[in-house]
Amino acid sequence: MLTTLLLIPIVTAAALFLGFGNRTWAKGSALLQLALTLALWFRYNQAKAGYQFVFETNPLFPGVDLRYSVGVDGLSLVMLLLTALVTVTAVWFLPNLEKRANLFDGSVLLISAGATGAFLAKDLFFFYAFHELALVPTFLLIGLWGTGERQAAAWKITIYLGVGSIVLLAGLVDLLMALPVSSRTFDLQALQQLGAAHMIPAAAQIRPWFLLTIGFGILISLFPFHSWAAPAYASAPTPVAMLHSGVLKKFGLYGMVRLVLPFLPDAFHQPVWGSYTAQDLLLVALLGNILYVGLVTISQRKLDFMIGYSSVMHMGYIFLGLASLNLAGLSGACLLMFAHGLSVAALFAVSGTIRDHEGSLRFDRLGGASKSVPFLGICFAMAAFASIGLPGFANFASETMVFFGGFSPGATSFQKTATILALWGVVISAVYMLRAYKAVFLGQPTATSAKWTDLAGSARFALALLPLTLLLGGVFPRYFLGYLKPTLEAALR
Amino acid sequence: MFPPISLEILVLALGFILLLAESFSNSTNKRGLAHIAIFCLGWIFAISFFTASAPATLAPGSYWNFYSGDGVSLVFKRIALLTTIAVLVLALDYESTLAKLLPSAHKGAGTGEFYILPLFTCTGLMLMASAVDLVMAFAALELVTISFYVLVAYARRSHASLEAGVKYLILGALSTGFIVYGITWIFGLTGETHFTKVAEKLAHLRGDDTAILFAFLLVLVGLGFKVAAVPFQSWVPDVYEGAPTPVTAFLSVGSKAASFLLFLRVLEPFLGVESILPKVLQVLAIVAGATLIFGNLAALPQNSLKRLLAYSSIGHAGYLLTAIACIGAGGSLLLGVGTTVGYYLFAYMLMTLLAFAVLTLVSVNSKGEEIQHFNGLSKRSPFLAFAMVVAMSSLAGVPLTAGFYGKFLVFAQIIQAHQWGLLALGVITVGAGFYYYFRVVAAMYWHDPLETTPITVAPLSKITISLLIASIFYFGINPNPVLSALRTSAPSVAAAAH
Amino acid sequence: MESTLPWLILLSPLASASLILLFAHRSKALSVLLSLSAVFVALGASLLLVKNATDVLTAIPWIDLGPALKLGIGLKVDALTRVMLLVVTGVGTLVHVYSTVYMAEDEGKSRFFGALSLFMFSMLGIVLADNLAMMFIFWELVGVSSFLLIGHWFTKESAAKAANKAFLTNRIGDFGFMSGILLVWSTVGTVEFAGIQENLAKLTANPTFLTLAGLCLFCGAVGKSAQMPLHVWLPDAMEGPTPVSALIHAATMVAAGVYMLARIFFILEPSATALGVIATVGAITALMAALMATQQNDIKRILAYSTLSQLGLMVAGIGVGAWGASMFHLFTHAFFKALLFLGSGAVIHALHHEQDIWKMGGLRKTMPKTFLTFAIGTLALTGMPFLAGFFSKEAILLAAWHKSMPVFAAGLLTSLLTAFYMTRLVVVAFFGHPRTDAASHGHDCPAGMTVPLLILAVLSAIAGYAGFAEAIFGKELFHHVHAAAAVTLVPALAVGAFVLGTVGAWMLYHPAIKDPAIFKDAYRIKDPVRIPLFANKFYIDEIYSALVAGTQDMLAGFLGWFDHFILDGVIVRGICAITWGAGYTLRLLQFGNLQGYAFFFGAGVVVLLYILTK
Amino acid sequence: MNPLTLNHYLLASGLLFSIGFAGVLLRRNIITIFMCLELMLNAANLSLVAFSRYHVGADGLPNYNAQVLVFFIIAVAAAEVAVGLAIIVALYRARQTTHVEDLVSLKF
Repeated sequence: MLTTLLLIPIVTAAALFLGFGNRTWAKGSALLQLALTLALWFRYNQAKAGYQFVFETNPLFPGVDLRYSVGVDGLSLVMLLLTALVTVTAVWFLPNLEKRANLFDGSVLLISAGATGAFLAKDLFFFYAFHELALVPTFLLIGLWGTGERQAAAWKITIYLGVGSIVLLAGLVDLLMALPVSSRTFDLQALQQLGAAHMIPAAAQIRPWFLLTIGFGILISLFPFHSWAAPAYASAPTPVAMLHSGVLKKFGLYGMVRLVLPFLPDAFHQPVWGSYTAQDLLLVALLGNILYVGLVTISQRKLDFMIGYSSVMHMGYIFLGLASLNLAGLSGACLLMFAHGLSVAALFAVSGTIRDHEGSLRFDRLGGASKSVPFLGICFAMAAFASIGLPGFANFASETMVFFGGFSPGATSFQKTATILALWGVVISAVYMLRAYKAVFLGQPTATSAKWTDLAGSARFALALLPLTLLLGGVFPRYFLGYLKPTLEAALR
Repeated sequence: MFPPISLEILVLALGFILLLAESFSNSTNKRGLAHIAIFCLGWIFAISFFTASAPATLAPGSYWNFYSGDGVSLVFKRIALLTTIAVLVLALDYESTLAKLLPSAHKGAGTGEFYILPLFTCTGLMLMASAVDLVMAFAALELVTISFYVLVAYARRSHASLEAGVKYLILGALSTGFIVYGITWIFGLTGETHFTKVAEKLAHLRGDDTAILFAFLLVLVGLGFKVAAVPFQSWVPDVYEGAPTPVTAFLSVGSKAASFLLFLRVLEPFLGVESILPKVLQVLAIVAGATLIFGNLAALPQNSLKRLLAYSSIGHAGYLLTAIACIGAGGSLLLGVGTTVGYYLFAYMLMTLLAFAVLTLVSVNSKGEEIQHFNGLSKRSPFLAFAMVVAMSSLAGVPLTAGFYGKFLVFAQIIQAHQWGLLALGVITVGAGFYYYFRVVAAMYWHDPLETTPITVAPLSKITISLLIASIFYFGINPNPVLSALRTSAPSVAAAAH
Repeated sequence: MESTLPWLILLSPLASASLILLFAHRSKALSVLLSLSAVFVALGASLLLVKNATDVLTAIPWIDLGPALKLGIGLKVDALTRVMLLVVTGVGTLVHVYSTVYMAEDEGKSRFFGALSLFMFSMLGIVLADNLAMMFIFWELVGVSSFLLIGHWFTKESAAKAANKAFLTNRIGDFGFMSGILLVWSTVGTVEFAGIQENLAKLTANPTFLTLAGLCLFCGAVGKSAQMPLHVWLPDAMEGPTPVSALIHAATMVAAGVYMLARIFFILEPSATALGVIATVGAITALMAALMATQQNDIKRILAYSTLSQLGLMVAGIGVGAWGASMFHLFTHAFFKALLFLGSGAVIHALHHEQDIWKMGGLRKTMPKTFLTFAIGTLALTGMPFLAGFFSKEAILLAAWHKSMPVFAAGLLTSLLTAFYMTRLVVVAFFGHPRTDAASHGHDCPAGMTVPLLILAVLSAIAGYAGFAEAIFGKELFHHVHAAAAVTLVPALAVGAFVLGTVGAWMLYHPAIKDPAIFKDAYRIKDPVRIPLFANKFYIDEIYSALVAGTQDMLAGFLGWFDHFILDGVIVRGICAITWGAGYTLRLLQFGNLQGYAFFFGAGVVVLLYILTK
Repeated sequence: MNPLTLNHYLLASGLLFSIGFAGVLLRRNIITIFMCLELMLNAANLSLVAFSRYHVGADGLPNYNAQVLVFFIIAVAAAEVAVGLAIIVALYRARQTTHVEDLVSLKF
């Protein structure tokens, strides 16, 4: 069943590459993917933690337990839902190309497939492999159909992520090496149990911790490894920006939750510099994301860059949740992955549409769009308010959990200080988001913006899907937490 | 079940038969020869699965004690056979270009040997894979080298080809000199030529290590030349660029693979000597690091794809040497060094052959082997473009392609040996690799073609290319067949690893 | 029944809001209908609750992570809540009715009513919240609904600016609020008022911490109730439609801060420092705002500043410990301030959006009903004896008299100034003769607008009487109001201030508007008193914008440059360039000469030999 | 008394080897360079023979393995020369030169 979910986009992509089918096939596959994911979602048994719907082959690697094995638990299920939702919207925002449209559509589906595979994988190797597989189509799409300095951006993201994933690979191997030969395995579930059993002495945890954190950090654009993100998203074609910033980027965080937390819990408390622990180091880095990048975001003068940087900034909150090392913070982080994915995807969808109308996204060229395109205005407003943490949207619920997590009893004073500082980021993000909203949608309509045409037909539903899901998550976070809680508790044990 | 040696005999016989046929037949079209050769090699490849592995015995007077038909050698024989087949296919595509570069009255004349000589090379490669005696090793090595001299310089009208030939000739002979001298010293130290005996003797040798180190150095130099290790790599770019493309492919795959196996076998006795082990490993690490850096960084500014592949082959040699340099660290995460090298070479064969296959077709169809000749290939022939994407991704080490497992195993070795310096180099060079391999992808998809004539691919080549793509993906997901084949008796070097 | 009523109150506006957003946004009539019915339902339910005077507590979990974190959506109805419920739904209803007429021709009518319903929902949420987290949620939501309503005419640059300003200023306050919540939670382990009250000991154990927490929470009130120094957004908020100003920026939302302080008073009480700060902030706000009000010419702005100063008074009341009195003043103030705003709305409506009082005049004759109600409102505000304002203000002053003289003095001065500027407003706007032709044909507005005025006028008259108030407040709460022992001097002084202010203004301005010069060139303002410092609001806006530009924007600009040119440009690209350059140099070794290669060969041998044998 | 020890032979062969290598480095004519390479091979041969002479087995006979290898080397050298000269001739036909300085069209 899970394999089918994975095969849907791959097969469709293959068909498109071979020249069969057209845009409707892509849409069909996206919808099918969503339908299947929802089926999983409802058939999943929340009560018991651990993987379900597991499918495994024989070992592929003599002597080592490496096999194609897929399965879902609460966390991966949430991520899969995110993937499916964003994919649907992304497919509906595919640009109209006269030449080689199939190549475009297929590659987009491949990216989605890569994300799906990474979240499905119950095996460390495939978990890693699928993510990196998505690199190639991203490279092609950005360089071929991007805007602005697209080729430079494509190079930057590819090499940056390539290096990141090789560091990550080193970290993964180092992690395995830290284990006694007998218990070396690639099976995530087995690994998690080993982690719970504290197989690795605290002192030996710090090196793999660094390798993994840097590796994942690069993929998540953790400060100071963030400079690839904004330009790439700014110049990427809309669906790619949506999928990458919304879904693929979450892979790194997913990995942190899957591996680093359950596996190297003691590393966080290892002193790395004077009396400062690894956790403090991480906190400093994520404050870099929130405050430094936040201010950088304020200084942006173009909508796409602004959104790109903002998505980098919000990674900081997710890391804050991770760094809190407790259930509240972690649940917040995981829910925030979901929420941020949806909101940023919606923002990119709107900004992409505006780019198609206007050509430029410079704030001083735009204004008063709500007059001519009220629907876009509403969607943008909802997504923007969601991303700055307005109650009622999932982002707020998760950020609340993150902050409470950062302040929970047992938190170090350093951690509490960091949390308060991070709290100020909420003000920062409000500043840039409102400025952007005002610059684009409020004020006197410009000559051109008065002539724009609003979204119509099915695209409206595709776009509205995202903010509505966000509302659902904001009003009933318990519903999602029901899926997450058992898994995360297991991860923390 | 057939004895392993039967493979060599069959190929050799095939070679002679075709040679005779070629010289006595008066048809000007030699393509038939190639087709026959490919067909027969295919059968021989099939036979290779019905050969009983027969490791060399040291029983006094046993005739085959210089020849070991162990599992690993069998794998390498298959690599050799497949490479040869692929090279012949390439040669067929290349014919039109080659014919122009031959001083011949009518088209196709003089191309015959071009299809036949690879068979002899193949024999040499297979023998190298099995050689466990210095004499045998030397003979096989020279068989390969000399036939390559001819092949490299085959296009007699092309200055490049000739220049490459001469360079390869002189430097090859130079390395031969060093190898021979090294062998001399080994013999002088031990009075033996069989690796196992040499190992025993060396292990119990008392006195000054300098002589042993000297002997080791000489062999390292000689074989380092064959596997393109810095600082003995300098011939590679020029020769690769000058040689006819199929020959380049053959050089970079066949010769490298066999030489590496031989390298491992020769290395083993020296690893047995405790007193010099640290020094040996240190030198290996230095050479490996230098090779990594040189190969991968010098590839960055290349514009000629052929030359780029040359540098990249140096880079891959770097990864392999790195793995070898990490021998000695006890306890293997994933299989031994021998298996790592074996699998890496197998994957390397697949992706390099694929790359060269595409390169051949493109160069034949667009008068050049620069990267810019790949511009807009996705428009001219989506199939070839896709094939190239697969090849390049695999070379760059993208997961789910065969190349990735290779990199994975190498990094495993590095970390296991705690060679953090090499790890850093590895990370840098992989990053660089992403750049120069993806440049080709970028050219094919981002840019507009120089000429828009679509490229037609002959059915045989199409089949070969498709098979290569398929196997790259297959082994990228499930490396088990190769790995277990190698493991059945991984070269005792792997054993030396713990 | 009791447990469902609060939910009914809370959710009916939400229902109407979402229905309008989803379906009815095309048909104005339908939206109005939905919104009205929702607010009437809420009003009815609230009246029922007030009537039975029963306390209700009902909650559902929102986030539930077991022991790690539990946050609920809980509704708590007690005396305090009932007062606020009545104020919010009551004034809300009247404003809804008023708006149906006021916004009749507006193209964004359904959007307006949608937002209005959203506001009702959020405001009622604050009122009903049984825990800090939930209060914060709705705290933010009123913020956004006020953003939407201020920016209702979003094509007007100034409106959009004002909306952003309001939201951002509130965000800064909320930053403090959230920090306060976290501080409390981290010690007490719960955010429910009841829970905190039980474990108060944990907090009081550490006085400084307690003070810190209290002040952080107070920040929220500072933002929402527009206290110094975060008061700047309120006057600009007048860009919104007048009914909005009446409902949100006079009667209810801005009072939320005071309500919140009253709710958490038990946290503040143990810390004298916190109370002191609160009292000071309140007093300063009251005084400065009053001073600013004396020099404004825009009718709505005058009212806005007066709102500021009244809120300051209430906060000061909390500061001196008389939270009951403050609630009482909040209660009365809601009515007469709403009345004043709606009255000014009527004027503006009649004069086709003329807001400058100097361009009015003589409205006493042209719009008598409006004048009458407006006058009542004014007198109630300025503290005319036996009108609502008098009692409530006097209650606060009384408490201050006992607690701290400076606050009392400030309060007294404030009420004097209040009397002054309100009389000025009335005299200039309503007396004399029309000074512009717009003013000359002013007229009373249709019933839809005047009826609410009349109702509010009545309320403003009677709301102060003990009997009435007690009926609503209920005994125990009202007993707080007059906790302080009565001192005869205080009311005397209050009356004195009122008389002085009123008479002074009359003396100054009644002649002034007769001054022929004003007729000759009506547009040159002949204000007998001219104090630029007050007219320019102490230049605080200018200072702030300079501050923001100087710190945040400059820093952002610099970091943006740094990120792009140093971090990305120099470092990242630099590394790439170095690698590439290295490659370029290395490949120069392949210079093609055979013997050169042979030489490398030999050199390599020598080097390796050296390494091996050294 | 036997004036000649193994070391003398080794010295001689070492000299031969070095001379050959020096020739490769210094001479400009490819033919000459090729000759020097042959010289290096012969250096190996010399030492091999010497070694075989001094590695006397239990039966008192020299170790003939080395001499076998010598024959191999000679044979290989012959083949090398055959092919090598052919290539050089072809080069001369095409380029009218046998000087290494002229072979620099392939570089970088």
